[in-house]
Amino acid sequence: MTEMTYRDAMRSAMREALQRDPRVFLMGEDVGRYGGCYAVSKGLLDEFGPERIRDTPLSEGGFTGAGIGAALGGMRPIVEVMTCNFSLLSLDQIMNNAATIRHMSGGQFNVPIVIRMATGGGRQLAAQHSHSLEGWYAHIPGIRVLAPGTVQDARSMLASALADPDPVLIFENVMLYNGTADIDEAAVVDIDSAAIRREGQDVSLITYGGSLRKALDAAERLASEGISVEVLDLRVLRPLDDDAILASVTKTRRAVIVDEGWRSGSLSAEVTTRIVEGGFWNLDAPIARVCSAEVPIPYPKHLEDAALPSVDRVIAAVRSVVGK
Amino acid sequence: MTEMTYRDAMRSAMREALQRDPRVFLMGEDVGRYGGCYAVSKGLLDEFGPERIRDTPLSEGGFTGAGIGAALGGMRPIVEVMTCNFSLLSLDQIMNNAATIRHMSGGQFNVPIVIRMATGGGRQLAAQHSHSLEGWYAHIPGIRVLAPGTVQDARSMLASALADPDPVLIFENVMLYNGTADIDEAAVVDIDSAAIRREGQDVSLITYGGSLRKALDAAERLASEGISVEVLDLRVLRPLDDDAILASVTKTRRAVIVDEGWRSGSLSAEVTTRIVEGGFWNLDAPIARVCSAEVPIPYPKHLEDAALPSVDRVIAAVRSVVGK
Amino acid sequence: MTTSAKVRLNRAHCVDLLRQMVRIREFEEKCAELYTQEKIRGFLHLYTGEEAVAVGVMQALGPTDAVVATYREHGHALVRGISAREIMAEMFGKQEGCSHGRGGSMHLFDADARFYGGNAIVAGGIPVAVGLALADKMQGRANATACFFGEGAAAEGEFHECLNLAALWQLPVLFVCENNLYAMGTALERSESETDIHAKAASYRIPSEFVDGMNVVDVEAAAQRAVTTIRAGEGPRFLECRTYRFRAHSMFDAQLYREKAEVEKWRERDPIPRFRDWAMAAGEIREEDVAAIKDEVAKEIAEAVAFAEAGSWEPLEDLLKYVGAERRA
Amino acid sequence: MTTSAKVRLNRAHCVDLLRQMVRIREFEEKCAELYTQEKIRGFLHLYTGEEAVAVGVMQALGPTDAVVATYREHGHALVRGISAREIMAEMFGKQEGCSHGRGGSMHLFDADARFYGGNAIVAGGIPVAVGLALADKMQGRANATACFFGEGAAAEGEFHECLNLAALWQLPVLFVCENNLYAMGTALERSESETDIHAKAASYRIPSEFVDGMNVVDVEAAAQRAVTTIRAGEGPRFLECRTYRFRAHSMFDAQLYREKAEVEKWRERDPIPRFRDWAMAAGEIREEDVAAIKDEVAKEIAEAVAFAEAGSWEPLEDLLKYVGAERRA
Ligand SMILES: Cc1ncc(C[n+]2csc(CCOP(=O)(O)OP(=O)(O)O)c2C)c(N)n1
Ligand SMILES: Cc1ncc(C[n+]2csc(CCOP(=O)(O)OP(=O)(O)O)c2C)c(N)n1
Ligand SMILES: [Mg+2]
Ligand SMILES: [Mg+2]
Repeated sequence: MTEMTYRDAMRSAMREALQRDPRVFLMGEDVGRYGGCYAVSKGLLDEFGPERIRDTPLSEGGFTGAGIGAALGGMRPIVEVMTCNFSLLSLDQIMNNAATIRHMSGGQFNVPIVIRMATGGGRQLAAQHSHSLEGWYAHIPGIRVLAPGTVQDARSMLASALADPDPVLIFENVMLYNGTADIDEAAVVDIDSAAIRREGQDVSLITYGGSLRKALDAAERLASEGISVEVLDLRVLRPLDDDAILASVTKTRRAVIVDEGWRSGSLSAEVTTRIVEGGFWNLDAPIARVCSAEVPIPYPKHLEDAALPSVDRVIAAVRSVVGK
Repeated sequence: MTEMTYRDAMRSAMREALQRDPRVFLMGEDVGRYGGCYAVSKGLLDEFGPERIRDTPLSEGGFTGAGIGAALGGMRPIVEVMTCNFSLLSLDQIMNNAATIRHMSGGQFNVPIVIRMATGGGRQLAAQHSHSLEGWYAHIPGIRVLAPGTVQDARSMLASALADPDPVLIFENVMLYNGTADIDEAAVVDIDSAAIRREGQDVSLITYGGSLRKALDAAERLASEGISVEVLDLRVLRPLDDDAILASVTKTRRAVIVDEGWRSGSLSAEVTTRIVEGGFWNLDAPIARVCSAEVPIPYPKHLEDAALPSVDRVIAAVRSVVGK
Repeated sequence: MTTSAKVRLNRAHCVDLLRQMVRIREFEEKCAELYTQEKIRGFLHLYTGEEAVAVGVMQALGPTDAVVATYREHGHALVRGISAREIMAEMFGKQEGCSHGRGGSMHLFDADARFYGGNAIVAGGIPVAVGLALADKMQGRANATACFFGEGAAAEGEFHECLNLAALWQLPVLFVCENNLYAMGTALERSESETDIHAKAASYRIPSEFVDGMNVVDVEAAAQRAVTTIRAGEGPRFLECRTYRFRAHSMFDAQLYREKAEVEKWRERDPIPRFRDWAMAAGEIREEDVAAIKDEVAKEIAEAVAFAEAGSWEPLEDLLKYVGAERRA
Repeated sequence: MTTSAKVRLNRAHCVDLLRQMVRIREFEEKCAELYTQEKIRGFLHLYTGEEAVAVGVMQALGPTDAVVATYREHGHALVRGISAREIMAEMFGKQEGCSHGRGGSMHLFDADARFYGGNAIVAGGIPVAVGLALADKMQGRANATACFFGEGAAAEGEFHECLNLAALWQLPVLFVCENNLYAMGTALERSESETDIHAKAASYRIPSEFVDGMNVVDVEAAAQRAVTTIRAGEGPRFLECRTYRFRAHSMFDAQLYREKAEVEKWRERDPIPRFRDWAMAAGEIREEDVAAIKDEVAKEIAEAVAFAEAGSWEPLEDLLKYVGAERRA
């Protein structure tokens, strides 16, 4: 086991991929000389050179599409769209090309591209720099969406994503980069299943990415109140691991979903619906959601904190569901 | 009452707006000389001239943003993005500017823009030209999303949208343009509430836009089987009219949602969740969804038909819910 | 007709150029007919009048080069070597089609031909072409990627982002602008403040040429010059081909935006009779060649239609196929 | 320093130009300090070294003109007349701020000043500027809209779409490219195949000028020339100002991408001492003016900080405010 930060785990994963497969290269704004806007790719330029650690101009649509073409041409590109806020400029390429070319070509072509982007609020970056769009991307057939919420997944998901013959999007919550944990660098993880991060009996707390830490903290505090919370980390936002979701709810018969997306139309709605469709239209308690308030994220800390899911809001939601 | 097509109703609404308010103008690709790719704006160029019926180059991001700026500058632009498939290129401007400028400016500025776009499949236009993205847009705080499903709403919603001080998106399902109905050209409609299009007792069929017709046809056929179906037309996808949704389900205690969006993460999930949160976590039957299959829409008719919601699939879903 | 062109104009080659243009013309005339019979559905964009561009440019490409085209790509697909039968079957939506019937007219694909579509998003294929060229360059393959698009696409931001990327990274891309003067109903002068499209390439330091797109020999000559430099590793090249669409934009177009007279004027420059007459006058093509082509093409198309008719519908159970790799399905 | 400039260089004006540049410099030095004290949070992008651009360009604008800027806009906001206190309060996130505290450093707005932000999406403000100019033109107002952006924005597709729209429709836009040679850590030569940004304007038939952005008088002169023609209805103009960012891109930047020596070289061209010394040598500015400016600015900033400190936090109940009109809330 090695202790490292989420940031170093992502970098270590990329370094390993670059060393193992000459077809792999990293492309994006400031991934090279600058070292990545969140310092994730720091040092890789010196190790692999400007061809494989490729700084791009500010052209999200262009270089994302170029990544798609490079994947079609036999490379294994890792495209870094600095943050999901800017990925709206890449969305046409992702939805209309990356996600559809296999289908439109009747299976002749596939697009083995990995697109990484930072997501989430919490750094007081205000209305244009605090989006959580991973749930949105999870609506698109033809792509796989990952949300590593642990340092281990940050280290291990990339290899599985690069091995996937189809497009995989990886959302890295900006509040996780500095977190550390003891991990197994050699571990191999699947990119199909959700994972129980804490066992519990009374209620299933279903979440992912940046909200996982909040859910675990809430579970810890609730344990002291005698409420046994099971924390399920979705890990993979598309396709959702229905079995894991339903297995947990089958046990607890109560569910609270924590999702940093704006409430209406967030992934939490799909998870809720899967539970209802899974036979739980007759629960012991209503399903509750803790999401972001429906407002462009405000700059001041007190308002941003109020807009985003918080440990206190999660605890309140769980209490309401277990009726304590 | 006047009989007209949905297409003519939209045109009549635009003509009236252009006549009434000199600040109103229409801008988009081929809205002028070509007459609109679905002939909606045919004839308006001759009547109002090239300044107010403004053909744009192929620059979705640029002219949508220009519409936002023109709205800030005192105009009342109607921006036509030919189809929602191309609106991905406008999305950054819609989400990061139109939807946020009021907020970022602390309420000093507002963006009275109306953005119209065609949506939906059914014309064998294949994977890049058949998206239904209205549910996606309904996730964005700061905008209002309308889905006129009737000729009357096509005629009357625009005036209310133009009167709104904030951005309003209007999604026109491509399969509706040729539909006709007797309507009241002078009617004024709200853009806040859902509408019951058919009263019923046994189950609530909740839908909007292009699926409304299918829902009504299904209800008609089910009536002959003795199943009384209530059809609720959402009309406004953001904000959702929770009261109307819950009132209907309170009566029927059963719900089926029909939504042309791809199933996972479609608006149907949010509607389902609202019902559950509204106290219906203990229903007489599970809530069912009829959505598009999770596949880029295929070109051949038999596969496209199988991918999109159909009257038969709606009927089957209702039967399963009422247990008949 | 210019003879300055550095093109080996022997009889075989002239006959081939004419045959390719006639194939496209006749194939699409049949498509139009089949569209009215509702055998072909959805959008159908015909290339009629522009054949010299695809035929001329393709002469410069080898089997390992790549092609990215638009929704107006039947001609490109045919000349690139995708069989008429597979293309026709695709337009019928049959699983024997070149895209297994999933794509239709706007999404012709073929792995063997390195034909990457068939893209229905204007300018949407340009980044893909840049990426294909990047892959070739990074893997040390001396291939070129030909990227076709209309003049309307030049207004899209991605067009500019991609010219910059290709020039900045010196990628082997041949940008081919099929300037037919209209983007649906929008005339060039209403879509571009600078109507010399090739001039835009200069602002990215991309050498460009402007050629008469109604002259197949000029197009071929220019394409050969461009591809030679591209293969030599000199970076991207830009070719603007002035041409004209004789028919409507698609089958839903009333053509309110242009005068019949304008269309007639351009029809006088029809690239097919123009080249045929020139080549016959030059003694390169004989009457019997023309007759032979007519027969061959008629046979090929009749056979293609029969193949498409005989084709099968993909079973409904396969609906969710081709969304992801099988093991992922 | 050139004197060719057609600028009325009397004492009052020289003193004002110096004062404005000093105000920005001192204000931002204080911001950096307050950032380390965590009074200001989020991203903070300083304009240090580039002051001559905003100060010079703003001289050409009148009260009814409009301004669209980027996330590096403190200087533009100050010169445009938004009070230092309201800007500082905004950076503190207090409701007395010019954007009610909702926007912070990257989103300064002011209706009276027709200051439309403060946009944190690179090139995201350019379409808005084009639209503001369209509105002015359609309503027959002889206003100009000044649109500021960095050279990095020139790689974005929207930059190109908007230059074309403005030229095509002959809109009253003054495009001002603040070319500080870097986009975060990406040097111009690694982001553009053609590094003469103003040359790109030519491909849209937009007249452009290239000026020394470290020379406030040159910038003002060029801006005056451009705005005069814009008001005359001659369409858009493009100004490239070569300048340099003395400080990091934002407070999170280790500046691994450039040499200290390069920064030092540029610091020797610091627009403030350069203009001050020139104006003093020319007898336009006196010692006492410089001293007076120093005192005034110090007072203004101290007062601004005090105002921000004394400001209040918006109540939590207001969280959902400003999402839509009240009646819609
Ligand atoms: C991004 C996008 N916007 C709009 C359309 C609708 N559309 C299809 S073809 C076309 C005109 C394109 O003109 P041009 O690029 O000149 O190609 P041409 O059709 O003339 O060959 C338009 C507007 C589209 N398919 N994609
Ligand atoms: C669309 C988009 N992509 C990326 C970013 C991240 N980013 C912020 S500033 C910047 C560099 C911009 O450089 P330039 O336009 O030259 O302006 P400067 O910062 O030098 O003033 C980048 C990449 C962003 N804000 N928006
Ligand atoms: Mg064209
Ligand atoms: Mg810069």
